[in-house]
Amino acid sequence: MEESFGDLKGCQKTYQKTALSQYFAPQKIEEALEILSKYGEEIKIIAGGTDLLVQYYDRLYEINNWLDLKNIIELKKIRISKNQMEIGATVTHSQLENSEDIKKYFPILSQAAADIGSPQIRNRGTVGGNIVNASPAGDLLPPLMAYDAQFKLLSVQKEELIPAEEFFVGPKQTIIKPDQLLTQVILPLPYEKTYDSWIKIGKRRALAIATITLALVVKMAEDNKTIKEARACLGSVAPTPIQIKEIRERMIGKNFNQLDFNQLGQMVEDKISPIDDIRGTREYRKDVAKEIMINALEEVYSSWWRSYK
Amino acid sequence: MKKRGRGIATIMFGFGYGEGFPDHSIASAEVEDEGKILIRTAAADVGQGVLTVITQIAAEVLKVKPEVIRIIPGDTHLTKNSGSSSATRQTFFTGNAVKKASEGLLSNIYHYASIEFRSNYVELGIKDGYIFRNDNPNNKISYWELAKRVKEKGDCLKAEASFFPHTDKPDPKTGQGEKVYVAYTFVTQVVEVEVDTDTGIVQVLNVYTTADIGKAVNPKNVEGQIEGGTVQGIGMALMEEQVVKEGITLNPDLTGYLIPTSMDTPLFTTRIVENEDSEGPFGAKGIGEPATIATAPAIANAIYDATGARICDLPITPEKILKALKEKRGDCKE
Amino acid sequence: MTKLIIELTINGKKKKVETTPSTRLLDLIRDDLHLTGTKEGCGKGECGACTVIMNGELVASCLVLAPQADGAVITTIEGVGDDKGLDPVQEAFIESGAIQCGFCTPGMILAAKKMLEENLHPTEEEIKRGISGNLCRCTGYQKIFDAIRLAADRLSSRDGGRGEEDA
Amino acid sequence: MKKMPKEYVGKNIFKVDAYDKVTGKAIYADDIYFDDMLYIKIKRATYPHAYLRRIDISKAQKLPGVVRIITAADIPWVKNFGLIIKDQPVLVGVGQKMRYMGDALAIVIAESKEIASKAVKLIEVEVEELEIISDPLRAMEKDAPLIHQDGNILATHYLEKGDIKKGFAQADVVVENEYRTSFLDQVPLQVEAGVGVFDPETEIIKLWVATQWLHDTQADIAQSLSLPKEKIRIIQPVIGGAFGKREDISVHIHLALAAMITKKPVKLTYTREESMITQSKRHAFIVRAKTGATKEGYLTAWQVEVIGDTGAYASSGPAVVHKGMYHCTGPYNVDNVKGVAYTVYTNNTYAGAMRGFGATQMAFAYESQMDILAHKLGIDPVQFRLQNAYSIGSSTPNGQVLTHSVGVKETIKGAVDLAGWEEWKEGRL
Repeated sequence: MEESFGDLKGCQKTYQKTALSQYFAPQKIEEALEILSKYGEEIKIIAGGTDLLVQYYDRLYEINNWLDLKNIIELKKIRISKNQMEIGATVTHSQLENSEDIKKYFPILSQAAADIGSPQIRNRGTVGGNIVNASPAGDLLPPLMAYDAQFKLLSVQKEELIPAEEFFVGPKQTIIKPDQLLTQVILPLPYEKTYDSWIKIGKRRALAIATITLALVVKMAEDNKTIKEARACLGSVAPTPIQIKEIRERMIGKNFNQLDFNQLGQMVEDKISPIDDIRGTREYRKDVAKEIMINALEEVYSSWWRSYK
Repeated sequence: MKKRGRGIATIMFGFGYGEGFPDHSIASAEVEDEGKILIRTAAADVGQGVLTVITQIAAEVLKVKPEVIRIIPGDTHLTKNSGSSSATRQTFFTGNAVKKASEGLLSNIYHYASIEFRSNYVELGIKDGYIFRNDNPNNKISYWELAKRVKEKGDCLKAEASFFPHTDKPDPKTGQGEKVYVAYTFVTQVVEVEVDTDTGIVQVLNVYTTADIGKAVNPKNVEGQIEGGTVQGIGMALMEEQVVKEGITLNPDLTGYLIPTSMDTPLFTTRIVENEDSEGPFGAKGIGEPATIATAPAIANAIYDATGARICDLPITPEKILKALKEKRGDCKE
Repeated sequence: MTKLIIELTINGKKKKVETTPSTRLLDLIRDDLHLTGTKEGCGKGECGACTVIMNGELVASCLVLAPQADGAVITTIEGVGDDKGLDPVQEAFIESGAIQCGFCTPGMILAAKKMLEENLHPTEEEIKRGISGNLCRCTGYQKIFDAIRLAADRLSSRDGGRGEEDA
Repeated sequence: MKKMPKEYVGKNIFKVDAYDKVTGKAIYADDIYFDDMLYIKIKRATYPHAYLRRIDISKAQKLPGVVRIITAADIPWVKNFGLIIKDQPVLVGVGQKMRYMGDALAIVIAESKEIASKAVKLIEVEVEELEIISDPLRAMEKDAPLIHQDGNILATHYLEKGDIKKGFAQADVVVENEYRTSFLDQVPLQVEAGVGVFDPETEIIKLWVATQWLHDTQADIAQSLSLPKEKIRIIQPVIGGAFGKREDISVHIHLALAAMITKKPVKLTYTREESMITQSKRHAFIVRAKTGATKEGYLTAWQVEVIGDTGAYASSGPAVVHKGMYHCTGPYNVDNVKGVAYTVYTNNTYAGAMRGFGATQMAFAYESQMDILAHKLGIDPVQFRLQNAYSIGSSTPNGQVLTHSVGVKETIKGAVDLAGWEEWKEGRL
C-alpha cells in the first residue's frame, strides 16, 4: 500500500487516492459540506469524540473516513443575534456551563451542562454531539427542548431549521441526513419573567448517565401572574427526549395558585412509558417522574414568588 | 423529603489463610554494598503498602534509617515464597518474617562486632548503622565496613527467616478447631446517611470508624486502608452490581458498572485501637479486608434508621428504597 | 491504513509523529512516545487514568484521536515537576499518603494541578468536583483531598495569596 | 505493660514507592515494550454453556500481520489450571465445553493490537447450545444439567457448635431472614496485562505480570505447561490494585504459550470489558439466617444456610463460601451455632477472592440480623452489641477460644464516642 501524508489543516486534495482511509479537518463549513456530499454515509463526523470513541472502542479501525470539525472556528461560537441565541455545534459543555450569557438567559442549560460526566468529558463533549448522538439520556436535550430550540442543518443544497421536538425519532435516531451538518442551535431569547428548574437523577453524584431528567420552563405574562407558556421536558423516559404537552395545556392561562402540583406530577407519571434498564426500572422512573415534577414546580413557584414579592 | 439516619455495624475477621493451610512467609536481610541493607521478599505490594511496612520494621530492628533499606521487586528466581497478598496477611506474616530475618541479621552484626571490638555484647551500642563500644562511642564501625571484614573471613552478614504459625484444619462435620485463624481483627463503624424519600437516593455523609488492629505500623496508611475499604463498601452497599442474565454480563464496563467517585465520598473520622498483644510484628494485626466489611451493613442499618425501610438485598438501589417505602415495608420480606 | 504526520508540543518539546486516523492520543503517547505515566483504565473516558492537559484543558486522552491533537500543546505526568524537584502537588500527594497502587495517580495529579491553576482556594466541594473525572479504587479519596488542600495552602502562601488573579 | 517508644514503627513514613508513582516512573506490566514485540488478543466463548463443535481460523490466519493463532488442537499437552481445583481449561477444544463467556477458544498473535483484534473477529465458531444455568438455585435442582461432571454443588461445608435446638428453645425472640448480595467486580484501576519473553538459551519463559502470589502463580503455570517451575520466571512489575482479582491466572498461561511458540516478546492486555467478563467476581451470596435471643437481649442460637454462586469455575470459591459461614455470628457470643454452606457452579463469570473473602457478604447478614433483633427487643443497637460482644475467653463459631487481642468492645465504645451516638439519639427525641 502506498503511504500518503496529509496536511490536516487543508482538505482532501492533499491526500492520495490510494489511501484506505481519509482524515479531513477543514477550516470552513462549506468545505465540510462538500466532503459530506461526497462521502455521505461513508464518513464519520467527529467533534469532541466523547460518544464516538466510546461507541467504537477497540474497533476504531472500522471507520474509514473522518471529518474532524476542530478547525472550523465558526462552530465554536456562542453569540446573541437579534432576539436569539446562536450556539455553534462544537461549543463544549464547559463553555455552556461557564458562559455568562447562557447562565443569564438559559440557566438550566448551563446547569445541565455542568451535570454532564466529568471535567474531562465537559471539556471535549459538544452540544452538537449531544444532539446528533440522540441518546434518550442526553443531558442537554430536555433543556433545549424546553427552551424551544431549533437546530440548523446545512448541506450543499440547502439550509433547514428543525424544531428540537421534530428532530429526534428514536433512540440514537434523528432526521439528519448523511450529507447534512448540524451547525447551530438557535434559542429564542426568553422574556424576563421566565422561571425554570432542572433535575437530574443519576445513580451516583458524578460520571452518571441519567436515570431520569426533567427540564421545566415557565414563562409568565406581562402581569407576572398568568402563566403564558409552560414546557416540561423529560429525558430517559421514552425512546427520545419528550415534552409532556398536557402539562402545557393544563398550565397556560392559569395562576400558580390555581394549580395542583400533585395532579401535575401525576400527569407526568401517567404520560410517560419508560423501560426497565440497567439504570432504573420502569416503575421507579414513573414514581420519580412524579416526584421530581412536583419538586420542579415548587422550585419554579418559589423563584416566581421571590420575584413577585 | 430528606431524612437522616445512623447505623452501626461491628465485624470480626479471622485473617491469614488459617484452617491448617501451610501458610507462611520467608524473607531475608543482608548488608549489601553502597550503604544499603537488602530485604528479599516476594510479598506483592498491590498498593496496600507492605513494602513500606517491612521497610519500617527492618529499619526499626536494624536501627538504621528507612532510606537504607532496599527491597528488591518480587521475582520468583530471586526471592522465596512470601505467600499471597490476600487474606489480610502480609503485615502479620511477611512483617514477622522480615522482623525475624532482621533480628537474625542484627544478632550476626552483634556477633562479629563483638569479635572486632573484643567485647561482650552488652558493652556494644548501635545507632544509625554504626556499632560502637558504649564506653567509647567515637570508636565506631559501620555495618558495611563490618560486612567487608566478615567477608574476608569467608562469611557474610545475612540472615533468612520464616514465619510459619500453626493453625488447625476444622473438623469437616462440624467446622470445629482449636486455632482456625491466627488472629482476628475487629472493626466498628457508625455511618450517617441522608435519604431522599422522593427519589430513594442515599448520600453517605459521615463515617466513624474504630479498628482494633493491635498496632498501626504506619497510622496514615492504616487510615488510607480504612478509607479506601469503606468507599468500596459504599459501592457494594449502594451501587455496585455486575448484572449477569443468562450468563451474559449486561454492564461490562465502567459506564454500566458504577464505583464511587470523589463526589460520593463521605467525611471520615477514624480512631485506631491499639492493644499490641497480638503475635504480629510489634503487635500488629491486619486491616486490608476488615476495612471494607462493616460499611454495607452499617449503611443498611442507617437507611432503616432514617426511613424505616429494611432492605436485605444488595445493592440498596433507589428503586428498592422507594418500593419499600411505598409498600411501607419495614422488614426483609418481599 | 493512511499514515499522517502530526506535530505536537509535549512536555515542552516539539515532536513530529507519524500516526493513523484511528490511533487514539493515548496510544500515541504510550506506544509511540513511550510516556507510560499516562495509563489506560477503561478506554471510555470513565476513569480518568489517561488524563492529560491539552491546550490548557483537562482531557481524557482515550477519547481524543491522535490527529485531533495536531498542533496541540500537551502536558503528561512526565512534564510535571522539573530537574530541580517535584511539583508541590506531587510533594503533597506523597506527604498526605494519597498514593496506594498509583495507577490513578498521574491523572489525578494532573486534574489536581489544573484545578489549582484555576482556583487556588477551592472549597471541599470544588476539590471533589475538580477530580470527579478521576476514579480511585484504593484510597477512598480522602487522602487525595488532604493532598490537594495541602498543595493549595502551600501554593497560595507561596505567591502571597494572589493565586487567583494570576491564574 | 509499658512499651518502649519506637523510632520508625508507628510513624507516618512516606510510602517507599510514592516517588515513582507521582512522577509516572513506576512501571506497570503494560508499560513494558520490546522491539519487535507481538500483540495477543483472545477469542472468547460465544455462548455461556455449549459444546464447541467447530473452530475455523483460516480467514483470520490469512489477515496480513497475523503471526500465529493457537487453538487447543495445537497444545494437547497443556493441562487445566485453577487455584484450588484444576478445572479451568487454557483453551476450550473442539468437543469440549465452554462454561462461561470468558472461556478462551484461541490465542491470536499479531504484529499489532489492531490486527489481532480484527483477526479475532474473523474466527468462525460453531457450537451446540446447552441450557444456561444462571441461577444457583436452578443449578442445585436434581434435573439440572451438569456444568462439570461431578455435579453442580462443588462443595458443601458444615458448622456445628453446641445444641441448636436447645438454643432456639431458650430464645424469646427469633428472627429469620434471607439476604442476598450481588456479583461485584474488584475494579482495580489497572486491567490485566503482561509481557512474556522466551529465552532460547536457558529455555526460561520470563513473564512481567502482576500477581498477588508470585510462587503460587508460577507453580500453576508450570504444572499447566508441564514444565519445571524454574523454567517459569515471574518478575513482579508495579501492581495497579488487586483486591483479590489478581489471585487467579489471567494473561499468564496464554502469554507463556505465545512466547514459547513464537520465540518473540509478546504482550497481552485485556480491555476493561474482557476483565469484567473473564476474571473473578465477588460471590453472589444467598444467606438464610435464623437468630434467637432472650428477652434480656442475649443471643442463644444462630443458624445459617449459605449458597455461594461460584460461577463456571472453582477458583477460590469453596474457601470463600465456607469462610463466610465461619463468620456467621460476627464478633458475638453464641453458644449454639449451626450452618451449611454450598458452593455452586453456574454459567456465570466465575467468582473468587475479593476483599473480605465471604466474610463481607456474611457481615451484611449478621449485622442486619443484629439490628432487626435489637429493634424487636427494644434495646439500643449499641447496647445490644456490647452485651453480646466477644471478650477474652470467647469462642468463635469454629470453637476457637480467643486468648488475646480481643478489642471488639473498645471498637464499639470508640466508634459510638467518635460519632456522638448518645447526643444524636437525644437530639432526635
